[in-house]
Order: sequence, then C-alpha cells, then structure tokens
Amino acid sequence: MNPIPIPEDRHFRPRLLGYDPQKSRPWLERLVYSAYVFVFWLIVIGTYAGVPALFEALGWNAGWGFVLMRALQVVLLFLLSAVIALLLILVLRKYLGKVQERYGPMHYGPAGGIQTVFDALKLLAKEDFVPAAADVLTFRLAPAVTFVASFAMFAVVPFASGWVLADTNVGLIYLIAVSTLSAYGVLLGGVSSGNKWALIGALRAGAQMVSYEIPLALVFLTVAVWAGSLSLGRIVDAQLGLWNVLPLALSFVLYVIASLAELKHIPFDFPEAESELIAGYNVEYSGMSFAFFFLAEFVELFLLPALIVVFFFGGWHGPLFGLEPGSLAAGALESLYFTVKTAVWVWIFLWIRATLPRYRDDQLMEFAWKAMIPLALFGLVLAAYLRLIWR
Amino acid sequence: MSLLQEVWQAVKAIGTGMATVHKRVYEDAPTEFYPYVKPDLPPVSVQSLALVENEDGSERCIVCLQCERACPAQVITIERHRNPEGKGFLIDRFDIDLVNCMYCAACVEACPVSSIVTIQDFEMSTYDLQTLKADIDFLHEQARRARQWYSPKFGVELRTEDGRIEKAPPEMQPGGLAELLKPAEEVDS
Amino acid sequence: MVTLGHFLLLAGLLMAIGLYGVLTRRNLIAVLMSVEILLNAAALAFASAAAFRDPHLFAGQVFALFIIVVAAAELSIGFAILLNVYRTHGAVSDDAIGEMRG
Amino acid sequence: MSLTAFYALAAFTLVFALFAVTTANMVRAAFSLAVTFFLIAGLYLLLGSPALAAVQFMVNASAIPIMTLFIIMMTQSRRSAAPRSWQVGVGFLAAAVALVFFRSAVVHGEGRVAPVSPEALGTNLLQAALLPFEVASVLLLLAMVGAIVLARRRAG
Repeated sequence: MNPIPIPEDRHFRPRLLGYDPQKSRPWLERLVYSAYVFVFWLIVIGTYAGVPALFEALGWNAGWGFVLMRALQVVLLFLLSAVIALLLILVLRKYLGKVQERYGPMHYGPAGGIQTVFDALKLLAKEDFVPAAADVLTFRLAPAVTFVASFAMFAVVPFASGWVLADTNVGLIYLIAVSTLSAYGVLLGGVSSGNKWALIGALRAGAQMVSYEIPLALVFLTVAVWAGSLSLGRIVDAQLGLWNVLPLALSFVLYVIASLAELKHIPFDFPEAESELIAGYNVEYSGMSFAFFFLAEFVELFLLPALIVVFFFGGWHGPLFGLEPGSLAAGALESLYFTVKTAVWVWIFLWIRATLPRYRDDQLMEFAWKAMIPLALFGLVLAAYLRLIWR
Repeated sequence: MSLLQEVWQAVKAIGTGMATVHKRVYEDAPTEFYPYVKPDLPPVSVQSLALVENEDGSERCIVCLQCERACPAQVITIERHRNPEGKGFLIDRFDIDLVNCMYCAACVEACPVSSIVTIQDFEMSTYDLQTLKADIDFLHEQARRARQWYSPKFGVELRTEDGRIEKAPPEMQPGGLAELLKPAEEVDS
Repeated sequence: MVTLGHFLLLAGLLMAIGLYGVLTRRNLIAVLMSVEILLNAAALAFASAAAFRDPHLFAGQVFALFIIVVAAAELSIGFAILLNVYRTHGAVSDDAIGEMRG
Repeated sequence: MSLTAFYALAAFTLVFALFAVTTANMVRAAFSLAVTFFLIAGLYLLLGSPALAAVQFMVNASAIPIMTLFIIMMTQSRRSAAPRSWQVGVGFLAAAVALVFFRSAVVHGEGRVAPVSPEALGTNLLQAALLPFEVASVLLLLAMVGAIVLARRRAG
C-alpha cells in the first residue's frame, strides 16, 4: 500500500527583489528615504546654484539665454516636484500604516521603497477615460490647470538666501492669486465631468477654498505688515533675531488651519470625502489625468508647510558654522535647514490627518466666516499695533 | 468664560487624540503578514471542502447522495452507477460548484462516513472562475494537500508525515459550544 | 519698440469685443462677463497711458486699480440680482424676463 | 523682445476674449475669460507695473471667474442661446463704430515705459488718492452687504 503522496504547494509566494519582510531591517527603510531626500537636495542645489553658475560660465545669462536658464530651472523644479510626490506618497502610506497598526507598502523594493514608482507606472499604463457626458476640452484642461496652479507656487518659495526663482516684491499677492487659482482646476474638473458626485465635490471645493482664501490672505497681510515687505526673501530676512511664530502666534494658528482647508486635507476634506462623494471632483478621472491631480495634491502638501516655515519659522535661518553667507556651501546648508523644518511640518500635517475625523460642511463654512476671519482681522490689527510700539 | 472653556476642551481633546495616535507609531502591527505568515486558524473553521480518501487510496465516499440532498444552495451534483463486482455504488461524477457554495457545511453534517470534510485551505484565488467548479479530482487533491480536516463524526483528523490518517489529540478537538464561545468572552472582558 | 499706440489699439479692440458681447449675448451671466472685458479694456488704456506719459503721478495706475475694485463690486451685485432673477423666473436668459414688455 | 512678447500676449488676449463672447458653452466662456485676464496681467507686467499685474491676477483672473463659475452652476445655465440675427448686426455695427471713435483717440509716438514700484504706488494710493481709496473701500463694503442682502433666501 503506497501512502498518498503529498503534493507540492501550488500557491505563489511573492519574494520580490530578494527582500524578506520577515526580517525587520529599519536601516534599509531609512536608506530609501535618504536616497529620495538626497536626490531632492541635489536637484535643489542644481536648480538654484548649478544652472545660474553654468550659464554665467558660458556667458549666456542675458537676453534669450536668460529665458533659457529660467526654462531649465523650471524643468528641474518639475523633476523636484516629481521626487517630492514620490517621497511624500510613500511617507504618507507608511506613516498611516504605522499609525493604523498595519504594514503599509512592503513588497516592492526595500521596505516598499519603490512602491510609488510602480504606482506611477500603473497610472501611466491605464486608459485615460473620458466619460460620454463630459465636456472633453474642459475635462482635459482641468488636471493641467490644477497642477500648474500648485506648481507655480515654487516660483516665489525661497530655499536659501537668494535661492528663489523670482524674488519679486509682490510675492505675497502672487501667492494669494496662485492659491485661488488651484480652485479653478477643481471646479472645472468637477463641472465638466458630467457626474453628480463630481459636481457636488467641485461646489464644496470652490466654496471651501474661496472662503478660506480670505483668512489666508489676512494672515499674509499680517506677516507683510510685521516684516514691512511683500517679498518672501525679505520676510525671511526680517526674522533673523526672532521667528514670527512668537509675536504672531494667533495668526500662525489661523494660518495652519486655513492651509489645512486650502490643501483639502483631512479635517476639511469635504471635496473628496470618500464616504460621501466617492472621490468628489476627481471621481471620473483615471490614468495620467488622475496622476496630475494627485501630483498637484502632494506638491501642495510640500509647499504649504514650506510657506509656514517661510512665514513663521525663519525660513532658511540656522547656524552657519562660520561659512561665508552667499557661498555654495552656505546655500546648501541653508536649504538643508529649510528642508528639515518643512519636513517637520509635513509630518505634523500627516499626524493631523491620521488623528482627526472629518468636520461637517456647514460647520466648516461657519468656522471660516464667524471665527477665522474676525480672529484674522484681530491678529492683523494686533500685529500693526505691536509693530508701531516696538519700532 | 464658557467659550474659553470650550476652546480649551477642544484643544485638550485634539492634543489627547494626537498623543494617542503618536503612541501607536512605536507599536508593532498586530496583523499577520499574510502571504509570508500563514494565519493560525481554528481547527473547525469552514474554509473549503474536500473529499477524503482512505489511507490506502480507496474511496471513502459511499455515494449515498445525502450531501446532495442536504445542500441548501444545490451546488453538489453527483452521478453514480451500481458496482458490478460487489455491493454499493461507484462514482461517475462528483462536482461541487465552489463559486456558488455558501460554506454552510450542511453536507459535512449530513455525510454518514465523514468523507466530505471541511479543510483550512482558503487560498482559492484564481484568474479563471471555471477552475472553482470543483470535480472529484480537485476535491481529492484538496484533501491530499490538507494536513488536517474536520468532520462531525470523527472530529479533527490529522495526516501524519508518512501519509497515515489518525485522530487528532484531544486538545485540538472542538470541545463543544462552551469552549467555542470562550474567545468571544475574553474579547468582551 | 512697443509704443503707447500699440497698447491703446489693443484696448480699443478689447473694448469692441466686449461691446459686441454685451449686445449679442442672451444669457445675462454672459452679458456681465462681456461687461468685465469692457472694464478691463478701459483699465488697460488707463494703465498704459500712465506708464508711457505719466511715470511719476501714478494717476492712471490708481485709476486702473479703482476700475478693478468697481468691477468686482458691480459683478457681485449683478450676480446677486441674477440669483434673484433665477429664483423668480427659473432662468437667467434675456427672454425669461418679459413682464415689463408693453 | 518686448515687442515679440507684446504681440504674442495681445494676439492671445484677443483670441480668448473673442472666444469668451462667442462660445455657447458657458463654462468654457468663463475659463477663457480667466485666460484673457491672465494675459492682461502679463501686459501690465510689460508696462512695468508688477503691483497692478498682481492685483489683476488676484481679483480679475482668479476671484471673478470663480464667482462666475459658481453662478453658472447655481443657475444651471450651462449654455447660452445663439444670438438673434439682428443682435449680431447691431453688435458688429456698435463694435465698428466704437473702434472708429477709439481710433481717433489713439496717440502715436515714441515713449519709454517707466517701471512703477509697488511701494511708490502704495504710498501714492494712501497720500494723493486717499479720498478715492476710502470711497472705494466703502463701495466694496456696500457691495458686500448689498450682495448678501440680495442673495439671501427669504423665509416663507
């Protein structure tokens, strides 16, 4: 009597790229994050120091050469935004996984480190579908507008002293305008989808973003009054002795709340409320169009904390250890300070996202109009008064 | 004053919540990392069905059609003919449509010889739904792969390394309703 | 070299386009949008004249700013009225409001 | 280079303005209106007045088209009916007459653009033009209150 043979296991066991998740290797995780941050930093240095130095060495930094230089810098910034999005999506998913006692992405790359690259490839390969009820022209334009609106903020964000694309003296007004602009893409996308959920999401997004624009602008004004300038570079310079977060504490709190709303971030994520509106304004988008909405969201998730740092936490300020200000090494160190401060604020935003539940829609609008705007006005008057008596 | 108190309450609540959330970051995930770690299922869990053969490879099923009659979803189809060389019946066809099966295990309850049993294998994902219309070979293979299975008549049975079938030790056997409810009570307390 | 004439001609063309829109549009929202184009043409004319001829007094720039302010005020009131029209007549096209016709 | 920039900006301004007043799709009209205003902001930059460009960008190019999109959605007027034939005639005639009148006002001659710093403009606004400034703020307040009162849904 032969015993019954025990067959081989028929099931597929993924062991990709030789990584065994059973072994905990946190240093590998850190290595992946550091690789992203290193690329990020390299692009920053190349954009703000390398490209101008190259053009100066070639003698092309006038006329059309200047335009070419700016174009090259913008292309590099686009790369930077892609790196930021890849990193932030990974960090978001890993952090939320840790908080919710899950693993998060684990399979692709060390500790799931290149999961987002595969996600991007998947989105590229997907069909970019246009629903029959959609208005094709506006439907196609909306993701581009959203992305351009958030990407355009890069123009005035100073990474280090002098490391800014356009150190314009109307930087704050430009920021207000551009942040209003990102409401466009959302509205257009929602309206042109020909879908009820998208329309409701777009209406909510429009109302929310326009309402929170006002306290945001008032806080911008407060900062401008305190620094005596509308230029972001000079606002940072003015914080050399004392970071704005101490004298302008009230405005700072309002700014954090308003930028959470502007970001459509979790306590205020009505436009895309998954449980009510499926995904809100971008419900009909797929493939690359959706990727652009996604990219814009994560670029903003970097830029709004970066603006918090610029306005309230001294921007690039930090000990220079005797380096000559304005040199390449000093610039690199300053941009490192800026990046670290911004990373802390991104982490706080993610922390808030992991903690708080969603608000109610009418409460949100009430809060904007009945609490935030009066408080922001009070903060403005207070700042002006303090400025007068301290001068 | 009450407004200030309300604001303070809100700030305190948000702070407590955020502190609680932050503590979670340092805890290990209690979930099992499934494709690498097999879940520790209770021995009586109904994950899939199988048709057990005897140790010598002969059919244990006597083709009495009890399971076909007991099935509320009517997913079992059996065809048989009389054994020309002895008594009893031989199987022509024994199909279970595992797509429409609702895993109530009524067939297992009904089986007089404990030939049809519940097993712990739940990994039945497939690209082709037709492969889940299980025929007798499929059901036999399920049983061969299984290390242990359950039927009400024999309780939990094990397959040893050398292929023999023996009854599981008493600590692996289901101890009636009271013991089954025990973990639920622990969760409640 | 760009001259004042270039800008003024552009402002004139924009004004003509806005005027055409005001006269031909039948949706009242679209009419208000055309009025916006008209006002912007005027603001552009003021600003360009100031930039070329009056670089120290800024009267033209200030005037352009005020035009923008007035446009915003006009538009918000206009839209509020249109909202009332929509509530009473169910549409905002010009033939929806026919009570005053003799 | 500034001439090239001017021609490019002017051509696109006119194209988008024309599209805004002729297209039947209201959403597209609002969007091309926004683009027109963006390009006008670019023209202000060309005129050496970044403050004016920023205000144009902020108010006319961002806030007003968004308000327009809102009112389009609230009144459910996604399309504008085609103009009546006499309207087209009258429109063309009026536009032509306006152009002829305006042509006589166009002044020629060389001139250099003098850049205006936002500081100088702001100082001027609060010194020489203080009274109009205050009147404008009162006007804005009145418009805000009026719009709220008009648009409020009355009980019953």
